[in-house]
Formats: sequence, C-alpha cells, structure tokens
Amino acid sequence: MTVILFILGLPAVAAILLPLAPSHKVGAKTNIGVCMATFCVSLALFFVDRPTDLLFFIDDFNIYLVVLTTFVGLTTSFFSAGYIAHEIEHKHLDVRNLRFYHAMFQAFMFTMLLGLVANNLGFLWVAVEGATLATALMISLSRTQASIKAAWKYFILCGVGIALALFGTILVYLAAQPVMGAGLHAMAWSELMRWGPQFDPVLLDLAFVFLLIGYGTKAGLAPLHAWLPDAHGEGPTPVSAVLSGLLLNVALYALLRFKMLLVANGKTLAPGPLMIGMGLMSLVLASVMLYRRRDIKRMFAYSSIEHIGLVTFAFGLGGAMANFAGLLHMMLHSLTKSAIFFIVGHVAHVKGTQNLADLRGLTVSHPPLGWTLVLAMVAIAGLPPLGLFTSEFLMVTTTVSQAPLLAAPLVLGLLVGFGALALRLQGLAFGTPRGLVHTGGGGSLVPIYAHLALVLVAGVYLPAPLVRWFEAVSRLLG
Amino acid sequence: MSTLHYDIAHVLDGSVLLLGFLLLYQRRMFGLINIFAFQALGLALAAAWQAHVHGESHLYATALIALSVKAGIIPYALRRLIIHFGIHRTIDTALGIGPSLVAGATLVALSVMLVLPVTADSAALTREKLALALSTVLIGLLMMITRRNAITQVIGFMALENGLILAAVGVQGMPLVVEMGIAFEVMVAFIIFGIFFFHIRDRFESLDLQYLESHRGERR
Amino acid sequence: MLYMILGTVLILFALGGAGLVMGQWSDRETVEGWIYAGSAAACGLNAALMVGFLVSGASGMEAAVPVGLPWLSARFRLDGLAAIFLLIVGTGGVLSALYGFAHRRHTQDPAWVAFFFPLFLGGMTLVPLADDAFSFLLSWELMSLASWFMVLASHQHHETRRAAIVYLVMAAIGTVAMMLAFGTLAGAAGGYSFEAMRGADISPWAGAMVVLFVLVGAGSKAGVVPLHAWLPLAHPAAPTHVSALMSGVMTKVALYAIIRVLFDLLPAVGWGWGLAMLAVGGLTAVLGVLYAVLQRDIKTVLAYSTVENIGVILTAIGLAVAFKASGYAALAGLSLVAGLFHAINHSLYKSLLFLGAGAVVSATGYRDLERLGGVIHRMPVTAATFLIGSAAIAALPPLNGFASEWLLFQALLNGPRLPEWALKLAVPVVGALLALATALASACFVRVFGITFLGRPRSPEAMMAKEAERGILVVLVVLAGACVILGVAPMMVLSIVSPVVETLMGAPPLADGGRGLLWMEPLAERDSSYSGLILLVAVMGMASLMFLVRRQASGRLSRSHAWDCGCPDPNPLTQYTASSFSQPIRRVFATTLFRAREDVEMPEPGDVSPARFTVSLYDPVWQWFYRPVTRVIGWVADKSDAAQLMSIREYLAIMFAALILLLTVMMVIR
Amino acid sequence: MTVSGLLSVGLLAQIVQAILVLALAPALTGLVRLLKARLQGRRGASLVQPYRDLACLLRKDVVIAENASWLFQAIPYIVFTMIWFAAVLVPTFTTVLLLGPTADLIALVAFLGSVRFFMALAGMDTGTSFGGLGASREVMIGSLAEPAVLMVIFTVALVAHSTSLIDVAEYLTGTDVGIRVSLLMALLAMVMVAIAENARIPVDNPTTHLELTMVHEAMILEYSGRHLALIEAAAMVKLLLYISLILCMFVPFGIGTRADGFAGIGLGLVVYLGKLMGGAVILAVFESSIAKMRVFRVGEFLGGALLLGVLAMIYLYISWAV
Repeated sequence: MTVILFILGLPAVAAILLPLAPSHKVGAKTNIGVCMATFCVSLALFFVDRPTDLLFFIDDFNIYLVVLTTFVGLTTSFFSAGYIAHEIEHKHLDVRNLRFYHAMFQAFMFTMLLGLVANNLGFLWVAVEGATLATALMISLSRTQASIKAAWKYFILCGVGIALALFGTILVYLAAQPVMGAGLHAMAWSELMRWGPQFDPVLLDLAFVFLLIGYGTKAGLAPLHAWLPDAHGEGPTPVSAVLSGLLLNVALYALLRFKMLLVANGKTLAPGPLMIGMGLMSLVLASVMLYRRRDIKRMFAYSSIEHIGLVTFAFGLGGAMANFAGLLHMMLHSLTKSAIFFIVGHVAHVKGTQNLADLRGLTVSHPPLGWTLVLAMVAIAGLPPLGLFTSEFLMVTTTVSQAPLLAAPLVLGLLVGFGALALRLQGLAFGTPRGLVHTGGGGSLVPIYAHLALVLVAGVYLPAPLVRWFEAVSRLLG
Repeated sequence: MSTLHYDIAHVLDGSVLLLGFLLLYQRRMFGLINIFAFQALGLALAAAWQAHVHGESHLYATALIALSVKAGIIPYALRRLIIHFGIHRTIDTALGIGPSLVAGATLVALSVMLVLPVTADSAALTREKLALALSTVLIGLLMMITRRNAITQVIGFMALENGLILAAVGVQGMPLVVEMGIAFEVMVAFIIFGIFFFHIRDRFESLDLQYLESHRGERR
Repeated sequence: MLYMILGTVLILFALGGAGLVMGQWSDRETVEGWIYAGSAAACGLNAALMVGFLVSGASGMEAAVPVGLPWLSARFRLDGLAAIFLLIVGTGGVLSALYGFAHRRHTQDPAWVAFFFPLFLGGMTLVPLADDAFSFLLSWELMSLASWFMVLASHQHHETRRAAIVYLVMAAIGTVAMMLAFGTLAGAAGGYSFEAMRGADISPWAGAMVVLFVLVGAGSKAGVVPLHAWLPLAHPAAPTHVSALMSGVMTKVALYAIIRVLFDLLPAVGWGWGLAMLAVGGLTAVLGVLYAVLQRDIKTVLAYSTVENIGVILTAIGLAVAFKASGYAALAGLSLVAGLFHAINHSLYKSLLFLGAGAVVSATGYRDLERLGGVIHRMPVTAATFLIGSAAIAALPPLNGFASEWLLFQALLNGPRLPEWALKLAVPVVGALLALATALASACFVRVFGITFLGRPRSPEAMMAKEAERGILVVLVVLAGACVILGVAPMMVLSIVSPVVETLMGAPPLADGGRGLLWMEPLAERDSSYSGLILLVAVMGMASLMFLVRRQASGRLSRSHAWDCGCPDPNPLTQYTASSFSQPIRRVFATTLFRAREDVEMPEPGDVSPARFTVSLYDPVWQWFYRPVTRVIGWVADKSDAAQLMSIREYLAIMFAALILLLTVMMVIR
Repeated sequence: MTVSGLLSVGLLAQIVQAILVLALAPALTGLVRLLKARLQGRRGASLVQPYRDLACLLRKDVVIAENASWLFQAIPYIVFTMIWFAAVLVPTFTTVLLLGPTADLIALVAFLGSVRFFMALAGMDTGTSFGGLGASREVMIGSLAEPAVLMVIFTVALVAHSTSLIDVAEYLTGTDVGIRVSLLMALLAMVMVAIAENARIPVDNPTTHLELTMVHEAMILEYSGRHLALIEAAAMVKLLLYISLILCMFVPFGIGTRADGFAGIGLGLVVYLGKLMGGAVILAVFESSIAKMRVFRVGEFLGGALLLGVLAMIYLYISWAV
C-alpha cells in the first residue's frame, strides 16, 4: 500500500508545490525528477505483494498500465523540458502562463495514476474528470484563439461525456447495492467482480450504454471524437503526447473494467457489438479523415482515433486472441504515438511549421530526425518487425475466423488508413526538402529511441510475465 | 418504508422533472434562471428528505450544496453575466418550443420503457425514481442541444447534473455522493468562468468565427 | 542445416544493422563492400546448402525459436519445397550482391540501399522457411518493407515516389489478404502453426475463401493481372541489383506462398479454382507481354515481362490444381514441375536481363530505349550475355526458357483428360494464350535487344558507353552460362525438383524412360521427348559442316556504307525507333485493348519545325480497377471532412443521438 | 529390325535426309518459279537456276555496313543451321530417323521461332530504316503465326497422342483416323501460316523490293556474298521444310515406317518426291491467282489462322472425347 501512496503522493505533492517554482527551468527539472521518482517507485510494483483495499488495488490489468503511464510520463517530462525551453526562446509561449504548466502536468499524472489504481468506481470517475480539467488548462497554454477554442470544445464535450459516465456509474452501484448492501465495498472493483453474477442485468445494460458514451467520448471513439483532433492539434506537443499516450488508454481502461463486470454477470446483453460498432466506425472514419489533413499533429490525432477504434473493436470481438491483441495494441500504441508526437515536436521546431505541405524530405534535410520519423511511422502503420504488426496480425486473423463478415470493414479501414499514412510518410520523409530549415532546436532524441526500442522488442519478443498478465486479463474480458 | 415517506419523496422527484420540462418551455433568460433555481431547490429538498428518512446525514451536505450553489450562487452569477455582457435576454432555439416539449415527452416515455424490465425488488431505487432521474438527465441534454445560447447550455448541463444527483441521492447509502457532487460543481464553475474569461457572449461557439478561417489550413 | 540457414539470416540482419552503425564512421565504399560481400557469402552458403539438401534428398527438419508470438514461438521448417525456393533466393541473392559489390564505386544510390539490401535478402530467406503464419507474414512484410525503401532510392523523382506508394499500398493489401487466408486456416483457436493448419478440419466454403485470399495476397505480390499495377512501377524504380532481386526472386517467393497453401496446407482445392487460375494466368501472360512490347523504358519492359512469366507459372499451378482435383496426381505433378522449373529459369534469365540492362543504363545514363543503340560495339560481353538472356526468355531452344515451356505444353496437352467440360475447353484456349505470349515475348526481346544493342547509337552517351566492371561481367557470364546449362541439361534440375513434387502430390511426376539425365520424357505412355544436349551437339556438328563449305567460298569481306535500298541517311535518328518497331503489334493488338492512339503533328509545308509523333495508351486496368477506388476514397474523404467543422452544439447533438440510438436499440432488444 | 539395325538405318536415313533437303530445296524453289512463270505466260528460268544463283553468291565478296556487329556476320550461319536442322527433323520419306526423339513438334516450332528471332535482329543490326521495318513486321507476323502453328500442332498431337513427329506421322498413316473436321481446319490454318512464314503471296512477295510491302526482303537487304547465299538457301530449305511438315502431318501416306523395311523406305522416297511436286504446283497456282494484301491486313489473316487453330482444337473435343 505504501507503494501506491508514493505513486499517487509524489505527483500530488508536486502538483501543489510546482507553481511555487522560481523559474520554468527549475520547474522543468523538478518535473523530471518527480516523474523519475514515480517511475522508479512504480517499478517496485513488480517486486512487492500486490496491495488491495477498498480504495486502491493492483491487479494484472493495471500493473503494467501504471508502469507504462509513469514511463511515458517520464519520457514526456524529458521531452517537455526541451520543448518548453525552445518555445519560450522563440516567444511562442509566455513565461507567465507557464507557472501552472508543470503543476498541471503533475496533476494530470496524478489523475491518470489515480484512475488506474482506484479500486472504486467513484475514484475512477473523479480521476477522469480531474484529468479533463488539468488537460484543458494545458491545451490552452499558448493562449492563442485556436488553442482556447480547442480547449473549450474539449472541455464541454468531455464534460458532458463525463456527466453521462457518472450516471452510468450510479446505475452500476444501483445494481450492486441490493445484492451487496450499501457501502464503499459496493463500489470496489475487486468486490463487484465477485458479486457480479447476481446483479440485475437490465441495470448493467443501461449503465453500460451511458458508460460507453461517457468514457467513449474521453477515449475519442467516433462519433464522439470531435474534441480530439483539435485538442491534439492546438495543445503543446507534450500534451498531445500524453493525451494520445495516456488519457485515451485510461478512458478505455475504465470502459474495459465495466465490460469485465458485464462479462462476469453473464446475463446482460453482450457489450461486444456496441464496442465493435463504435470501434469500426472510429477506424473507418479516422482512416478516411487521414487523407485530407494539412496539419501534422491533427493527422496523428486522427491516427490515434483509428487505433483506439481498432483496440475497441478487438475488445468488442472478445476471445482470448482478440483481447490479447487489444491489450498489446493499447500498450504499444501509447508508446508509439507518444514517440511520434515527440518527433513531431522536434520537426515543428526545426522546420518552424506544422503544415504538412511544408514538411518534405526530412530524411535528406535532417537525417537522424527524418529516419526516426520513418521508423515511428512504420511502427504506427503496423509494419513489422515493430510490435503493432503483432497485434494487428492477431486482430485480423481472429476476426476472419470468428466473424468473417466483420473482417471486411476492419480490413477496409486498416488499408484505407494505411494508404493515407504511407502517402504522408513518403511526403514527409522523402522527396526534395522544402521550406525553412532552422538549425538547432529539438533536443535529445533519446526518449523517442527508448519508446521505439520497446516497440521493436515487443515486435519480436514478449516477456513472459507480460504475457501472463495479458492472458489473465483476456480471460476476464470474455 | 412507509407510503407517506415514499409519496413525499416521489412528489419531490417528480417536481424536479416537471421543472425540467418548464426549462424547455421557457423563452426568456431570466425566467429560465429562476426555474433552474427552483429545480435546484427541489433537488435540495429531495436530498434532505432522503437524508431525513434514511438517516444518511451526508446527504444533508448534498442538499446544502444544491441549495447554496445551484439555487443561490450560480443563478446569481448568471444574472450578473447577462447584465454585465448585455447578453440577449431571449432564448434562441434550434428546435422550437413545441417540438422540444414533444421530444422531451418522448424521452420520458423512452426512460420508462427502459426501466420497465428492471426487476422491481432488486433495485435499491424504485423503477419510478430511476425513470424520473433518467428523464431529467436526458431532458437536460436535450436542452443543451436545442438551445443556442451559452447560458442556456450551462443551465442544460446543470439540469442534467440535477438528474444525476437525484439518482445518486435516491440510492440508499451511495458513498462519495458528496465528493462527486463537488467535483461536478468545480466543472460547472469552470464553464462559467470560461464564459466569463473568454467573453463568450451568445453561443459556445461564438469564439469560432474568425478562428475557423485561420485554422491551420484545415479549412479550405 | 536449418540452423545454419537461420544463422545466415541472422548474419544478413546483422550486416544491415552493422552497416548502419559503421556508416557513421567509416567511408561508404568500404562499408558497402563489406555489406555486399557478406550478403553474397551468406546467400552463397545458403544456395550451396540447399543444393546439398536437395541432392541428398534429406527429409524435412524443424526448429522453433522462442521469439514472435509467445505461445507459438517462431517455427521454421526446411523441406524440399522450401529448399527449391531458398535455392532461388540464394542464387539470385549471391549474384545480385556481387553486382552490388562490383558496382559500389559507381553507385549513385543513397547509402540506405546497402543497409536494406541484406534485410531484404534475410526476409526473403525466412519466408520459405517459416512454419507458422506469424513468422511467415513477418518475414513477408519485412521483405516488402525493405524493398520499398530501396525502391525509394531515387526518391527525388515524383514518379519514383508514386511507384513506391503504389507498391507499399499493394503490398499492404497483399499482406492483409494473406492474414485473412491464414486467419481462416487457423480457425478461432489460433492454430497459427502450419502443422495445425494441415490437420485443421476446414469447410469447403472456408477453403474457397482461403484460396481466394491467397490468390489475392500472394498474387498481388507476384504481379498477377489485375493486381500487377505496382510491379512495372516499382521494379524499374529500384537500383538495378534490387530490381533483379525483386523481379527474379521476390515474385517467386510470392508463388511459393501460393504453392505452399494450395498444395500443402489445404486438404483439397476445387477444380473451379484451377480453371480460374488458368484463365487469370493466361490473361496475365498475354497482357503482361503486350504491355512489355509497348514500353519505352528498358527496365519497365523487363518488369512487364516478369508479369508475363508469372502468368505462365500461374497457369502451370492452375493446371496442377485442376489435375489434382480430378485425381490425376502424376499430371498435377508434371504441371507443378513445369511451373517450378519455369520459376527457377525465370529467376535466372530475369536477373541476367535486369543486371545487363543495369550495366547498360549505368554506362549510358539512359533507360529510355529511344536513346540507346549500337551498344554492342562498346559492351560486347554485356551484349552477348543479354542476347542469351533474351533468347532464353523468348523460349528459344536449346535454352532453359524453352525447356520449361516445353514441359508446360506437354502438361497442357493432357488437358483433354480432365473430366469437366469447362476445363476441357479452357485448356486449348489457355494453350493458345500461352503460345501467343511466348511469340510476343520473342517479339518483345527482339525489340529490346535490337534497339538497345544493335543499330547506330541514338545518343552521344550510347556512343561513348564503356563496358561494365569486370565483376559485373563475371556475374552476367555466370547467369548466361546457367541459362545454357539448364536448357541443355534440364534433367539436372528436374531430377531434384520432381521428388519434392512427388511428396506434395503423392505420385512421381516424371516417367523416367530409363534414358537418364539426357532426356526429358515426361510421360511414359506418350513418346514425346526432348534432349537439349543432343540437339546442341547435332546443331554444332551441322554448323561445323557448314564451315567446310564456307572455306570453298570467297573469304573476302569489306565494309562500306549501309545500302538501305540506295538511300542511306547518316543521321541515326532515321533508324527504326522502339516506338515504330512496336507499331505493327500495337496496331494489331493494342488498338482495342489499350485504345492505343497515334497522333502525328505535321508542320505546314515550309515550316521547318519537327513533326511530332505521339502514342497514347490507355490502361484498362488502371481505368477500371484502381482509379475508381482512389476516386471513391478521395470523394469520401472530401465529404467527411465537413465532419470536423461543426459547432459544439452539433457535436453534442451527435453525442445525444448516439446515446438515444443505443438506448432505443437496447429497449428494442430487451 | 534389331535395335542396332534400327540405329544404323536411322543414321543412314538421317544422313540421306540431311543431304536430300539441301539438294532438293533449290530445285523446289526453282520449280515453283518455273511453274509461276509458265502460268503467267513466260518461259521462266530453268530448274537449275537457283543452284547457279547460290554458287554465284558464294563466290562473291562480302560487303557489310560499317556499323554491323559480329552478330550480323554470325546470323546467316545460325539461321541456316537452324533451318537445316529443323528440316532434318521432319520425316520426309521415312520415319526411321535417328534424331527423331531429340526434338518434337514444339521444339520444331521453337526452332523456326529462333530463326525469326535472329533474322529480325539481323535486320536491326545495320541501323537502317528498312531493316527495322522488316524486323518489326516480321515479329508481328511471327507473334501470330507461332501460336497458330502451335494450335495446329496441338490438334494433331491430340489426335496422335504425341508431339513427336515420328509418332504423328506413323499414327496418321494408320487407318483408324479417318477424316476429321478439326484436321481439315488445322490443315487450313497450317497452310495460311506456311504462306506467311515463307514470305509468299498474299502476305509478302519474295521477288519484290517495293519498300512499302516487303517484309522478309527488307531484313536481308544488307546481306551480300556468302551471307546472302546462306540466307537464300535457308529460305529455300524453309519452303521445303514447311511443305514437308504439312505433308508429314496431314498426308503422311506412303511414308516409310519401321515396319515397311528398306523397300518401303525406298518407295517412300518416290512418293515424297511426287507429293513435293504436287505441293509446288498448288503453291504456284495459288500464288498466281491471288493479289498481295496490305501489311496490316496480315494481322487479320494470321489472326484468322490462330482462331482456326483454336477452333480445330476445341472441335476435337466436341467430336471425339480424347
């Protein structure tokens, strides 16, 4: 339990103290330090007994997500330090607005981790809501009209979504209370799963619809995704990285917890078709939307929608293979996509633009950066030997054997999206360089390599403990 | 639970829904704010009654918050906003009053149909109460999308929230009701601050207009 | 042995990686030298091992490497079929690598080509070895990916990028189709190992889907019409030695996938698929060569000719399917032997032709036939080897191209035994198509060789061309020699191919007439036979007789202006051009099929500006197949773009609508 | 006959045939010319004239174009050898031929294809416009003629159950074949191809040098002396070869088979000479009574032949389950 307290406490305390930092440099360093500490503490989870009480718990599902979250948080804090310094240097950001940036970053980390380790429906909800507040502030950091507009849109849409999720949460409690009696334990995952089979299936169904719409909005599932491209496109790049890399995951995590409950109950309507429907819709829509993008960050935002759709589809399909694929894809997507946003940040700095039309021939003008981008885009396009290939392979093969008709839209979406990405990849990385070339800027590519190395390793080799966790969770996900 | 207790609770809940309908019916801004205040009052009473009957003292806090914040501070703040910014005092509808009411009634019917299969005894909340809360939530959402003004949308959002709280207090012994209520109020406060800071006069999207033109080339 | 091959693959991958690292410090020539030499050594070792394996007739060997999918691990298996294709990969690999080695000083390609080259080879080596769907597709896609990077070598050109994107997307489509095929085979339980698939109980409907998916997936990689569109774009765009590998080897690896699934993994394939493959194969052969004969770019001609040969091989495979489905195991084996033999042959002469063309291109700087000519004087060895390659691909005896086509025709002539009327009738038509394709291929390579090497130079660069580096010449001579040897002694190959096919089909495909390696005599009950060696000896003998006569004749020889009906023109532009050469064929075949149009722009009398002659072709495959798809996607993308420009209220309305919809659905279901 | 006896007879017959085709070919050409001249009301040159022409050409010096390559000089030998070899393979008066199993009908067609391949290259080597013109037309003709001839061969081979020339000839002399519609179609197709392949009217005119219409002559325009002699001789052998091929496939009657013994083989020789003369007469009459067609009509002409070939093969299935 101490471990959890540290994991949650470190960012919480930092969030309170960071506004007091004398300068943004000190703030950035503290930020890195805290993230590092959190990451190290989270690693301890592998070695200690898994703590469980009515408020917090660690199980097969959230253990790796916690570590993943702290890891991405750490790399992002590294990246963000260089990024913010560059932005200030080039007067894109106002130092006054930055006072709360690092604090908000830590607050965001806190809410993410809280959502993951919470053994309580209410905490989970509060965490996701808190994340909305924290990220909304970070998105509007540059105080341009566009960024404020994006933050506003994000805030309103997610606010409504979160409200619906709350209703769903109340309905779940409503179903649990007659069976389990009143009290905190009737909101604890670990308890709910045990009593699940006795709940009123109608209430659970009703709840799941609200939760799907609510957390689905947060996860960026079509047609509830409208906030996502704007928020990714207009916010500072580190924020885009954590939005895609962490927030979407946590929202999906929440949804999956509820799905487990429905599966445990066994008498509800199957939640699968709903998730399949929304997943496919996200996949196809986002794939199509990829084609006409002119802003690199918005393009990758749509790619995030595509991948979240894919993951949702896999979980909706169910079965050991598909669930395994979904879990793997979820993890690898967050690593890859955050790496991509780091690269995009560097690219935007050296080229001074995010406009796709002005970004050409990066492998020629900036070889290391350009080739890193190629590698990352190859990864996100699902090509081997990088890990996303494994998960997409499992998804496609399982779909065609379990539900051949669904394979058609799945494959269509994948290929259409692939086409768009490939087109952009060639445009970005190859050809004759175009536009301004700023020298310097950027900063270290190490965080990116760390992410991509993990994705690469996962493509050829998955460690046994991870597989065990995945398989355990797969069983619960039905 | 005696019938009297139940009837009173039912009447209070029903009044929240009824006031929700009245929100849809309103054409004038100040009238809307007043009705919302009344709805919040109804919610506060319902929470208090629940607290009284079941002896769940934390629900008094919920009632107090509803009373002070939603029936008091927020209506006041909204009135000041309207006066301060000279916001239009008539409501701009995307869907006419009549059709909105019909849609609202349909939503109520849908809610009733949805909760019918719930086994009556198994739920901690009666089916009627659940239907009321569900209807209130849906009507709040309906309000948000059929009214164009920023203020009306905030009110719609809060009406939605009233439905949520109504459900939450109705369930026996739901933990964290207060905490979640507070978390919600923070969000509402943010929205109102947002309107205030960003000078959103009439509509949520009034920020858009110049911005869309220069939107990173995404618009052609 | 299997581990040794896996080791060489590892070495190949390591070479790529090491090259990447070394490239930072060492000079390019050295690094590339090591990479190419290493690749050549690895591939050479593989090829030698495979020859040993095939000749010794060793049984299959398996290995599982604990990578890849955790519960499956990467499985590899070496059997005869894999060995045949590994032999193709190894041979093609070692020669292309040697070309790359010899050419490294003059290369203008970006450095990354050398880094992806061994990866490409490694991927191609792994595909035939893979014994489970995952490692198969991983290697498969690795092969596509690495070659895609190399296609992008001259990425500054817009056409190259277009070629590369078409290639990558088609490769993705192919991979996904293969995934679907393997997914269907594996079943819901995830039996991804080939062993599990062999034993799987699969419904006829699912089996049919598998065949369809494999034909689409591997067919697109092999370049089967109408999925060939990427091939003539991508193969020429890559550097020469990569083009040779892509055309000569990678397409064969794709065919391996078809053979593996159709004859090994699937228990039975209906005769209807045989019919379909016969039809598609025949069409591919004819269309491919017709395209080829109309092209101006020498490498594009070669790429289209690959399409033709793939069509021929696919026909053989289709025939094998038809025979097998009708219970004629031996005839099915004969067809498959013919197909495999042709695949081996094509890999040899297509590599030879691509490398020869590459030598010409790097000596002159032109890929356009209209700028070449007369190169035979400056590059005699290249010309001679290219001539042998051309003759081989035109199926002239006694070269290897003829031997395999002869075998295929022998198999085709047994078509009447097939019980189904559709097949009975299809076989002569397909035979006619193949014959037409062969004849057109001959025309095509007369044109390529004639325009490139013969006549007078059409550009100063062609006049000043220098013979290729010695290393390249060695490669060319080796390949040309192989073409001759395999043509003269085809049984050398057939005797190792036929046991492999026998294990697949369960009956010996070749009746051994007791005449040993000298004779090809496919069927015991028919007396058709062919002996390249005796034929060669006889022709040689007669030729030497003729020299006796020649000694009686006047031996004087003098040179003068060409006679040309008395009106010679010193300007080389008055020669027949590549376009005018193909005019009769264009008029006869392409007028309706490709809507070929010739526009002549004549200046007014007195006007001294040149007349212009333009030929426009219209590609029905692009027009009816690809353009509609891209257009639809573009249209949908445009339309759906509006979805991101709505107001917040409208987005909320969508959310609301989604909620109400889901609730209503729930209500209805309950 | 014993195996060794068969071998020695086969060798002997083979040598006889090799010499025979060489000896007869100019005479055949001369005969056709003579007959045509007579039909046109001229006296015409004697039968020996082609021999004289060849001898004359052999004695002359060779002049070649400045930029002609080694290939240009090699091609006459290649072409002549190949044609000669092909002619040696076709059973003319006997089926007891040593080289019989070495190559079958398909190989024969491929040989003729090789000849075309190299002739066309020769046309292109000097870099003149006429050479290219001839080559380009030649490959177009070939691209249709070759599949047509293959179809004919397939038809015959399906009837005879073999692609081996010897088997075909022996099978078709048997009595159980009868007259078949498909064989008639195949014969017609074969004749059409033979006309085109030998540069006869109406496809080409062996005597003209009119630029717009010539095909074969355009390719060999630059040859002189012994080279030209070889090519001319090759053309003559080719005519003989085609007529022999048609005879062997469609009217093999009287050919000496292994069962007939020496007397039969001797008789076969006489019959063969008779048939050859008949072929020459038909050819001369046909050529005299028809006009040359435009070059681009040749496509349709040969396309027709190809179609006939395919129809012959399909008709075979319908009339008789093979």
